[in-house]
Amino acid sequence: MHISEGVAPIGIALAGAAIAVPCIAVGLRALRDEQIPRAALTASVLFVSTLVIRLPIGPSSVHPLLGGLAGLFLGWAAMPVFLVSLFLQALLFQFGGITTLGINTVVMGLPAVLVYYLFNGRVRKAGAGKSAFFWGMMAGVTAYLVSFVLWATALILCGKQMGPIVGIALIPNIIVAVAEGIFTGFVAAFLLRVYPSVFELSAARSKGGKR
Amino acid sequence: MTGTRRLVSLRDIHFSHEGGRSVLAGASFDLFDRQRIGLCGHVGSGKTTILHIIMGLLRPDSGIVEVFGERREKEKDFRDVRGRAGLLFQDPDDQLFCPTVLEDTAFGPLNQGYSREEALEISNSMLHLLGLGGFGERITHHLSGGEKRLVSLATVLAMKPEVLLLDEPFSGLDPRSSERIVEILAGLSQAMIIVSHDRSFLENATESSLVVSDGIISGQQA
Amino acid sequence: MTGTRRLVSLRDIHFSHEGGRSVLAGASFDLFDRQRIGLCGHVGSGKTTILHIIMGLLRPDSGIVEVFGERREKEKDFRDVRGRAGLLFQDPDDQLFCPTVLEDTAFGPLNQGYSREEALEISNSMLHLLGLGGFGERITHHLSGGEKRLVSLATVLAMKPEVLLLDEPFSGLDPRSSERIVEILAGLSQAMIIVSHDRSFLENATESSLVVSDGIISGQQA
Amino acid sequence: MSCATYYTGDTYIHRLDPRPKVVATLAFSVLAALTSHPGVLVAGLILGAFLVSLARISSDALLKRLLRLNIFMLLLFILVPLTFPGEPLFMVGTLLYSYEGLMWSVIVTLKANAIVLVFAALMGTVDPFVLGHAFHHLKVPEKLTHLFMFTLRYIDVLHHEYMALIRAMKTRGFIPSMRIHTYRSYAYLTGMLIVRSLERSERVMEAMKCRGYDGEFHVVSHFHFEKRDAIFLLITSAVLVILSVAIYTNRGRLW
Repeated sequence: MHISEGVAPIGIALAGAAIAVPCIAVGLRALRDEQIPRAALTASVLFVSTLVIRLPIGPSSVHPLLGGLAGLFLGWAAMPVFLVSLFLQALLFQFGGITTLGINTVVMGLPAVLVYYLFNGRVRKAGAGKSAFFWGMMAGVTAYLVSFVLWATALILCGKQMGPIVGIALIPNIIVAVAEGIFTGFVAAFLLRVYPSVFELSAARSKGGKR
Repeated sequence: MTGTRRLVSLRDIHFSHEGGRSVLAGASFDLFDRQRIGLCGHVGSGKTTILHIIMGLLRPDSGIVEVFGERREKEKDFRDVRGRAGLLFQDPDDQLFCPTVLEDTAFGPLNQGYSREEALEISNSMLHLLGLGGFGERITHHLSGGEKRLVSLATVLAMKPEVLLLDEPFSGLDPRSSERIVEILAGLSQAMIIVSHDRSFLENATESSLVVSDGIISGQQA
Repeated sequence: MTGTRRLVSLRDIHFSHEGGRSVLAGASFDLFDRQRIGLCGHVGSGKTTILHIIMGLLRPDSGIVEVFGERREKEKDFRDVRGRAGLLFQDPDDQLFCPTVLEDTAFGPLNQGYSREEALEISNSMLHLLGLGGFGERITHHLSGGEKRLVSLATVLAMKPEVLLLDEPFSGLDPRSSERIVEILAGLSQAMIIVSHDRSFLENATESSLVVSDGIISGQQA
Repeated sequence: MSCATYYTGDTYIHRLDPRPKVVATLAFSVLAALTSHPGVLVAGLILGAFLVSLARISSDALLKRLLRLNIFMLLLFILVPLTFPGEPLFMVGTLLYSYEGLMWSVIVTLKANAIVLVFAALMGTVDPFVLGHAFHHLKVPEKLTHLFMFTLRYIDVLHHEYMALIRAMKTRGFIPSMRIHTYRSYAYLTGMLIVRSLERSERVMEAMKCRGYDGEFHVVSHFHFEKRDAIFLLITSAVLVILSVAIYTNRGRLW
């Protein structure tokens, strides 16, 4: 989900960047130097998975966005991680774009941060099994839908005439949100069983955040 | 012991890597029903490549690949092969990806169309057969190297393959685990190709062995 | 050839993994000046663990670690060790984390306090020494497996270590690359510990080899 | 992952110092986002096409990307004029297709294509790692630069791990379909990759420590600002100034 290059007038592009920059700064501050390899490896996984995995929906298929998943264990670090990931997508594949980088980082990153505060604790307490899946799913659906709302808002701010595009996108995106949720639920359940400490990483991070 | 049905037949296979380095240059060989063949050769000689060509994971530049009596060329032709031949990868970490041993073993049967209950039952009985009875709920990622190798073998056998392709099943294992695997293999009825750079184990586990070198397969031995 | 200065001494080391699985149970051994020792053993026997304990990347549950004549216990004690002992990791992708070969080779010397010019000069001459003269500007992740291993070795040697700890330096390499590494190692003057599950290469590269099994180190051979 | 960027060439554009290229791309993008003047945007498009041809970028790969971009633009052309108030060009059922809406879509399309062409010609011709170095010299926050470099370094490694696992899944008869089994399997695959990369990050940190890492990361690369870079900077600045003046003097006018 991204705003295409060229769509955002300069005011909206700058507003997007103005929101993104302080959030990215908070994310970077939370990241201690020795945690950079960890954040980067996570960014690489998210980057590769979003590009290569296609979840089948009916006759078609979609790429997962993984905003909810990233949020669950990255917290504020999700902001710089998505900035890097989106910049690479623009650079290597021309998804999104340079003028809309700020907006797109906000669209993807802020819901991830939100999900961290809403669901990280719940997933940690869930214990392996059905409830881990449930809270993971909630994280996936929530992040996806909030991203959609931010995307739609940004698009309409770019021009009221974009309304119909948002309208057309609404129903498919609700379906995709469910797919994203199921996928995120399974990943969360997997991680909680195999490597539960992953959900503690970012707690450790904010504790030792100040250098 | 060798049967008369030809399961695998490679004819004049040429294969080079993307970079252009030639690996196979006219390799040919046959595997018959109930036959157990060992393939040995150095690292990089193309042993693994041969197994991957049989499974359709790599396409040869030229040559004929026949599996289960039919010529296989396109991705679609190999779907049937993959349901009927089992490949054990060299590194169990490339093969195992589910949280628990039971789920990993059930993955193949689920792909073959069994229901979840049936698949879990097949897995359980396969784990028992390999002496991994209590392993079902163990977290795969936390197993030791030898245990992972055994579980990989279980995931392959759970699909009841007609042919087994085993890539370095003994490498790096302690003697006990290696012997355990030789024992298990001896108890199976399938035809198999075992790739290894360790001739002594190959001789224990197979009837004849071939050498892969300079891009060809040679030297059938009794 | 063996000198009299004791570089590394482990005494009665016990170590278990987080999960509780015991790996080392009373392992002891010494490395003297100019000595070249091979450690062999099966996957999971604890060979890598021993190297990581010497470097202070893992702390033993009990036992005494002495490196360069001093007892090492805390993180701080090992800073000095890491500047003077060079560890070659099993997977070059763990070791080569910089974008270009030259940067990766210069990383160590820069941390040792050399200026940028000096560090680059050290790196360049080290690359030349290993026959990697033109490699400086190459992007690390585009290298082949054998090239990556050689570059990893260059990054370690660039720090002019007094002791080399090599973890499976031959694994996964074709015979030519392995021989190249044996040759390079033969030309070095440092004491070294080489870990490998492949006895034949170990015998080429070391004077004596020890076996790690059941948590202890045994069987000094001539 | 063998991503198709265009940095492998050896043209005048490729040889330029990456720093002025980054700055020029940013300045141009802001300028293009700033204006709605079709004349200026057409000039920008021509500039982009000129740079792309100077860099001899393979037209196949570039066209594929432009196509993807313009499919979205096509959607704009179909939908936007139907709701944009203005003079009707023609009717679609009861809806009117407005001239103003059409013009708006034209402008957005011109903007997008101009920016993408310049971006491809200037940023796409820098090796991404070199770009990381350029960021360092352009005073991008250090942690962000390192995050960028490390991410880039491990994308290929992760992609290989993914390929190995997906290949094993295939050999065990996995064919993706609209079943919960498919979702679960892909999720496990992703989960496994996450676990393995977290473990790898520990090993990378250990390797860094072994080589004396003490919290500081030294960047070695150095760029040489040469005469051709000065000429490039001069010409680009001139073009950007001319475009700015054109934008300023033509405010509110269409041509």
